[in-house]
Amino acid sequence: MMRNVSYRLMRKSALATAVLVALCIGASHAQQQPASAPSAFPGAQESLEQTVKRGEYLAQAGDCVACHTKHDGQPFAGGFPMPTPFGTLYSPNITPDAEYGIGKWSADDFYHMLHTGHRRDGSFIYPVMPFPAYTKVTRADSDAIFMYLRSVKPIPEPNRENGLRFPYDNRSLLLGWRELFFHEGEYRPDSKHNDEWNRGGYLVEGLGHCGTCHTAINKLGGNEDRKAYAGGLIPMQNWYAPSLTSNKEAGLGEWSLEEIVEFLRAGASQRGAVYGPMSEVVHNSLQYLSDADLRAMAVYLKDLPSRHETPPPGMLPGAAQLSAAVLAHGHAIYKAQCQSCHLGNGVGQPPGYPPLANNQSIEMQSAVNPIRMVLNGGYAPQTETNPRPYGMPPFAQILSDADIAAVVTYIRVSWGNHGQPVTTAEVNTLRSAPLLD
Amino acid sequence: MYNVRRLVLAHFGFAFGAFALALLLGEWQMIVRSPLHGWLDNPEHYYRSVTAHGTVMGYVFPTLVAMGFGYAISVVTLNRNLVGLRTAWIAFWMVVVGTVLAAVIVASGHASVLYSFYPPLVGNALYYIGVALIVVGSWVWVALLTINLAAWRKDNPGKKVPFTMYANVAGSYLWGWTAVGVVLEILFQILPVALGFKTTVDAGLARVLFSWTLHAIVYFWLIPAYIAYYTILPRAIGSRLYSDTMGRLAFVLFLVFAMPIGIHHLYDDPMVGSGIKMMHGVFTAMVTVPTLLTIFTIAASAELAARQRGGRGLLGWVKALPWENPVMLGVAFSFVMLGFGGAGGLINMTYQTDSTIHNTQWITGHFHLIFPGAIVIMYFVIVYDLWPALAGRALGSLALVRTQLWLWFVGMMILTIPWHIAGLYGMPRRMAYYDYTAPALAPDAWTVDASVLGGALVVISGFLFVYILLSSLRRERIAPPAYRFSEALHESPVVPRALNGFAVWLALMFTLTLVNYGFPIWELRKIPTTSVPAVYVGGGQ
Amino acid sequence: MSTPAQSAPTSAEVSERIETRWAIVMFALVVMLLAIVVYTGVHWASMPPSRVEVVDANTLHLAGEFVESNLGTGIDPRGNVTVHMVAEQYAFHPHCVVVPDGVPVTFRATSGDVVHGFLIIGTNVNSMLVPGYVSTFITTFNGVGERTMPCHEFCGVGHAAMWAKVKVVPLATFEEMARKSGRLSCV
Amino acid sequence: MSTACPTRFGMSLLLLLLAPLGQAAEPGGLAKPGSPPPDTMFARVQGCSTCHGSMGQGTQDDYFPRIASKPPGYIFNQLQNFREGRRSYPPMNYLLAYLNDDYFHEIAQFFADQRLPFAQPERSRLPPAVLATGERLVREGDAGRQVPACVGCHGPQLTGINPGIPGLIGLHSRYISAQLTEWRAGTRHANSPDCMHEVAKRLTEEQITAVAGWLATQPAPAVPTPAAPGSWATPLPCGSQPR
Amino acid sequence: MNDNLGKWAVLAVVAMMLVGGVIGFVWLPRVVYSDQGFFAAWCSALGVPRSWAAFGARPVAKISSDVVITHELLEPARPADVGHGATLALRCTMCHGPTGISYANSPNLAGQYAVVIYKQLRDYKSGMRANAIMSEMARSLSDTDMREVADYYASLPRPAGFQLTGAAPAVVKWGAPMRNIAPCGSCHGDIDHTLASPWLKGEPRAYLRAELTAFASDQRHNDINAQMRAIADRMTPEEIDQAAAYYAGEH
Repeated sequence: MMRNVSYRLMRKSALATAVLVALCIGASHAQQQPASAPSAFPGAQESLEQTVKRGEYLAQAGDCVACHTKHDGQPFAGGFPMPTPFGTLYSPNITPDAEYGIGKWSADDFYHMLHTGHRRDGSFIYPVMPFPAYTKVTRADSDAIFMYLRSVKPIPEPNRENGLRFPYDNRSLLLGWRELFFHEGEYRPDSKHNDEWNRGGYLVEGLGHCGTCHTAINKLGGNEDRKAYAGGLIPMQNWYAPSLTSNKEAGLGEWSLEEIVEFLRAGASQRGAVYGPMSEVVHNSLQYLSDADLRAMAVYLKDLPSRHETPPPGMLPGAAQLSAAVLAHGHAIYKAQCQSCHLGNGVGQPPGYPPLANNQSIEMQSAVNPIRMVLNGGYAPQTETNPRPYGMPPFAQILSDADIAAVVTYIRVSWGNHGQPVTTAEVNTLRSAPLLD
Repeated sequence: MYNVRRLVLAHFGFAFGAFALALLLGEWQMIVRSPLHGWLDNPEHYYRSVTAHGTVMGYVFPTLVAMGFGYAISVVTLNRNLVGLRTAWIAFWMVVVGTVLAAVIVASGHASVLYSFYPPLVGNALYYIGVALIVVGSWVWVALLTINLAAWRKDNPGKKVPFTMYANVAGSYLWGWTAVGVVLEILFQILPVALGFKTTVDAGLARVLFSWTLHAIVYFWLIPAYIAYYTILPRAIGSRLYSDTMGRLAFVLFLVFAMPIGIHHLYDDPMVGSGIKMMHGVFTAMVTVPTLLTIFTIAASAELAARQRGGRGLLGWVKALPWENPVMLGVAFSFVMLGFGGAGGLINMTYQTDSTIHNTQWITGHFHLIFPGAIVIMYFVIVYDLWPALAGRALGSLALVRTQLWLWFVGMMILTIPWHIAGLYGMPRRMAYYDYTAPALAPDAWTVDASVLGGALVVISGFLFVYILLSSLRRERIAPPAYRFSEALHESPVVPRALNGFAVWLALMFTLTLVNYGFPIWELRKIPTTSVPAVYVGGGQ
Repeated sequence: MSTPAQSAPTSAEVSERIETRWAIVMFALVVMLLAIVVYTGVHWASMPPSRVEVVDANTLHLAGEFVESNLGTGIDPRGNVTVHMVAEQYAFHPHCVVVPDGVPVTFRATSGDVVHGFLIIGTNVNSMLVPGYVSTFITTFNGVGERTMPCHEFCGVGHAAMWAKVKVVPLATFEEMARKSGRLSCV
Repeated sequence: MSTACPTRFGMSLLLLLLAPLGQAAEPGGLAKPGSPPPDTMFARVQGCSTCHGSMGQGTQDDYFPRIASKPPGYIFNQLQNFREGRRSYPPMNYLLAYLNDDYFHEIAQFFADQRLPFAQPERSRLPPAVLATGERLVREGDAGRQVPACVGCHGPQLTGINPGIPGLIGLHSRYISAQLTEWRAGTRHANSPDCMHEVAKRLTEEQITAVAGWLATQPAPAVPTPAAPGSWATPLPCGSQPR
Repeated sequence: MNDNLGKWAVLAVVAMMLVGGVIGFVWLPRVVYSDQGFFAAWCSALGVPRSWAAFGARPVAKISSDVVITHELLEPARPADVGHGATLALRCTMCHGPTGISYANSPNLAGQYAVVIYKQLRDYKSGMRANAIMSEMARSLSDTDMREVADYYASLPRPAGFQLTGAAPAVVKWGAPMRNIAPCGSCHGDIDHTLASPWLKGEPRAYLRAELTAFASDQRHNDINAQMRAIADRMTPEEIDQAAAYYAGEH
């Protein structure tokens, strides 16, 4: 029955959509809904095909497929395991299957879920679903994404029970979490900035849900606004999401707009290549975004206020470890293993072999990423603009903790890099970090 | 009762509270291992229960009764307030805390090692710490009695120490020294492992140390009962203690001989030499002496009473005894059970005969006849006798009291005699379940059923006891009568010096311990290979 | 027995006399007990396992007389029938032993972990098995048949399931079996 | 406090040591990006080098397989299997996660085209009898257990056949037995019909040891490259090899 | 009775000691240790350890495992072990799964006791336990490698949310006393756990059945003092299957 409703909806023209938007504005979000909202975004007047197309585009921007598809599974059929400190969750099936998917959903249901983080039965959604970001999505975009999801192949794939430990298996406990970390409400353009900036903000804060990783996640599993985009360690995955603020040392302060756009679109740039979880984001999501949108995101990111993310002096690993012997050792390893690609002075051969000198990934306070790059290697994601990516081999099986600590330390302090030395212990713990999330 | 009324009440209250719970566990154990009940889905629960039952009945209950009774004796016989009342309360709370600690750990299944510990099995450290606390608390009691006696001596130079107090202090010294063995075992063998400083235990040495405590502890349990024989019965039946000197002798002989005989529990163990075993055997034979002395003295003073009441004939006087008097009844039951138990004991102490029943259900039968049988029934008598003075209330119907004692006696007999028989069939003790369907074992089945019945009677009796005391509290207050113990028939102003002090006997006690335990302990300590990895229990949780 | 006291001194004497008699009876009892022990000790040479022998409980399986292939019944160099057993939570190895009827059998047993008990129902074989020590016990079985052999000391939560069997066979049969293989067991 | 001294000492050493390096880099300290890397497949597959050798010739490691001059179809299938999780080896699954088939074809072709001398075969510790069993299985199979001879598919020279059936030369016994065990357990899959699964299921533990042991001792034939498609008929249908 | 009582008592006790001593250390030893000289017999009576000549060491036909299980066998895992273990364990992932949870009916190793894994690796290497792939894999592992792999797997979380289904079968909760079969749970974790006994919950049914059968048939014999062989060969095929199914959660 719901199906019919939504099909009728689909048959209706954009006008109907607009009316519907208006309705639900009246319904709930009058005060939040900026007057200029519809006009600020594309798609006020479009055909069903266009809506679905736009929905697909937005779904890519939101990278829905990443979590709602398991490795050997059908797109959007769910079942993807998401390990958390509280237990493992499994993403649900969001294909239009009537029994297990969203076949019985209405556009309202979908928007309500995206916007308020409630399941259709009214219970709370676990915040592994980035609804604190998706709540910013406009009704129009939500509907478009819904239309698109309704258009994909329905898969009768049953949803898997979450494996959460007591007491986390009780959804109502999320109330506290929501009070602390969830602020419901669509994105509200900032009149002090132009449309491009606001479009970027809408994508970064909303569908892009960049903050989910790039804002430190605290013990309670929430992002704190005061640390927004200042970077943080991604729990379980053990990769460090670098700062995106305009901070000079750690953030994007020194990046040009072009470099950022190129990095997001191609996955490799003069500044460095993407790796770890970001490969997935570029591969499934960012590479499909329009130049305009990527540029808008870049503009917004460049403008993020610095959170002066320099670690308090006390926190620095003791420079005492930085002995000449270690550096000599590191230098030797570098010559044997790294130099052929990254060159003696660490300038690399970008975009294929990224530079190591003056590279935040190398210098940043957390040494997790450089260590893991050496341990696990990695290929940049294959994208339209980078169809034959270069790759770095894993060294875990041929280099000892001491070797890796030495060479990473060497890289972090050479060629004007001012990173901190790393310890063999750090290297060692990262050996057991999971390779596949 | 001077300044110890509430103290003694507290001791008895907690003691019998714990006792009642442990009683239920005991009966539950009987039921689950009997043919009347299917096999336990988790056998661990059975051993958990056995551990709790044994810990409470072996360490907590008798210790508290002896302590409470001891304080009462001190103030009554020395006729003065207890010195160090506050300390006494601290000691009491140490025992309580220790008990609760141990109980919680055992209940949570982290120390199902039975109250005899059985290293290299090792449970949670807190259990052993709890037990150690109990012992330490009781040591404070030992010290307090000494102090009070000394204080009295100071004020009454050269006077004869009242018989009851003498026996009382003798008992406390016996415990003070005999507890050392188990404390050594806990401190130097088990705790270091339980706390993880060490991972190996010498099971042989541990067993020797435990045997140091294991037998004499029974005499510690026994002493209050014996005191009651000597000093409550004669008064209660309107007689007098037959011979002061004999009585004192009996107690000091316990002091001397109770200790150096523990290894008769290890006759069948491979780590003690036969010569040592023989020495312990010899002294085990000696320890029958004080018991026989007691039987004689008590029988004599009973006869005395009977004949004064017109009893005639060689044994006819027995009929003339005041059987309606619960004390009389209790003592009689106690003697009967002591008699059976003692007879069984002779079999255990002779190591050729021991080997047919060692560690079988027979042993369970034996010590249940002695302790819960002969001894605990006297604890009842003691409490009944002290109650008016303690609670300021008269007891309710004596008929009820007698019923309780009868139930206890009959229950105990039905409980323990079949156990002895099962033992002769070769039924091992401490089995969570037992395959009665096996042709070889089927004949044993009835014995366990019978014991379940006996156990039930015992439980009823135990709760009846509690009920009698509690119900008396609803009666109107009476002025607590001045409590007194019986005096000797021939109240000579002096006794042999040796029997007015403890020096000689303590000296003998230490020497004999040294002679009988010194070598085995020293020898076993220096063998390295016999330390084996601890087996930690409670991994199931 | 005595008539109750009329006047203290006489009664005191009386009681003292009685007490002395009684004392004599008592000591007679004690001496008798000892006599039994000594007599059986000397004339049946029946003593509990009293040779203290130590062994490393951790390495029983590596070498020495308790290594796996030595467990079971065998004829030792002197021609004595010897049974070697290891007790471990919660089983005896071997869990079924063959012994001949009517001739002395020496049991050599020890524990690989905790304290176990070693009892052959209906015989005087009864010994503790303490890890680190070897228990030796000599006995003679009278009458063929099967005897049960429980562990009679609490050895952990599996204790109740720790039972073994002893199969007593006629001497001839036993010798026949022994000729076939070195170590016997009815496993 | 006590660490202050060594710290300062360490720092000064560091400066001393960095001085030359600093010159090696830009005087300003900030190095300007270098020129792009060579636009070759060789440069692109260096991600494989630490385990399979810079050109797939294999390494000293006692486990990782040589991939040079294996049939391109075979290599492609494996790349795909790893990406799709049909084969589980985290480092491989991780490296290939975000690469696409068109690129896999290029990579496969690159390694297939490499012609490099084979390393010395390993010396087996297995008793000759076992090796003999292994050889028999390879050459004749085991009719009793319906195990076809390896040579039936992998070729008389064990060089494999284009495009889908790999050669069995130059592999470590550990690698071979691991793969056979996986085939048998069904943790390694191939396009159905999954013939290796069928075969491995019929092998006993001992046979796996024997085959792996013997194969690992075999030197490369004169012509170590896979035979042309259709050089011989495979005894049973395999999804990875068009018949 | 008089004031000499003390003296008399002491004398009496000394006398008893002498009697006991003479009987225990002189008389009885002459009988019981007739095979020994006077002083030797005296020492025996005292309990000085000595070995009974007749029962010397015998030739060792075969041993089950050369591992000696003690608590010191594996110190608590140092982080370094876990890390190196993780890298070494990469090649175990094909059968034992990337997170130590097998999809191949190989045992799950996630959260298994380190001692257990270490002992099996040692036995594979020494050939006491045979397996086509494991023998190969363990061959080149050094003792340190084995400890590290063991520590790594021990550090992984056990399968999340795994539940045993149904009531435990008799053999798991009671064993079979008259066949000297102890309850599986008394060593393997349901009721209690003993050193070096593997944790069985969630292990694949096929694996458990296969191993029990192998023990029963003596194909597998690396269990110290035949502990598992003795039990397995007394278990009926049904019991073996029930136990396997139960621990696999398929009961």
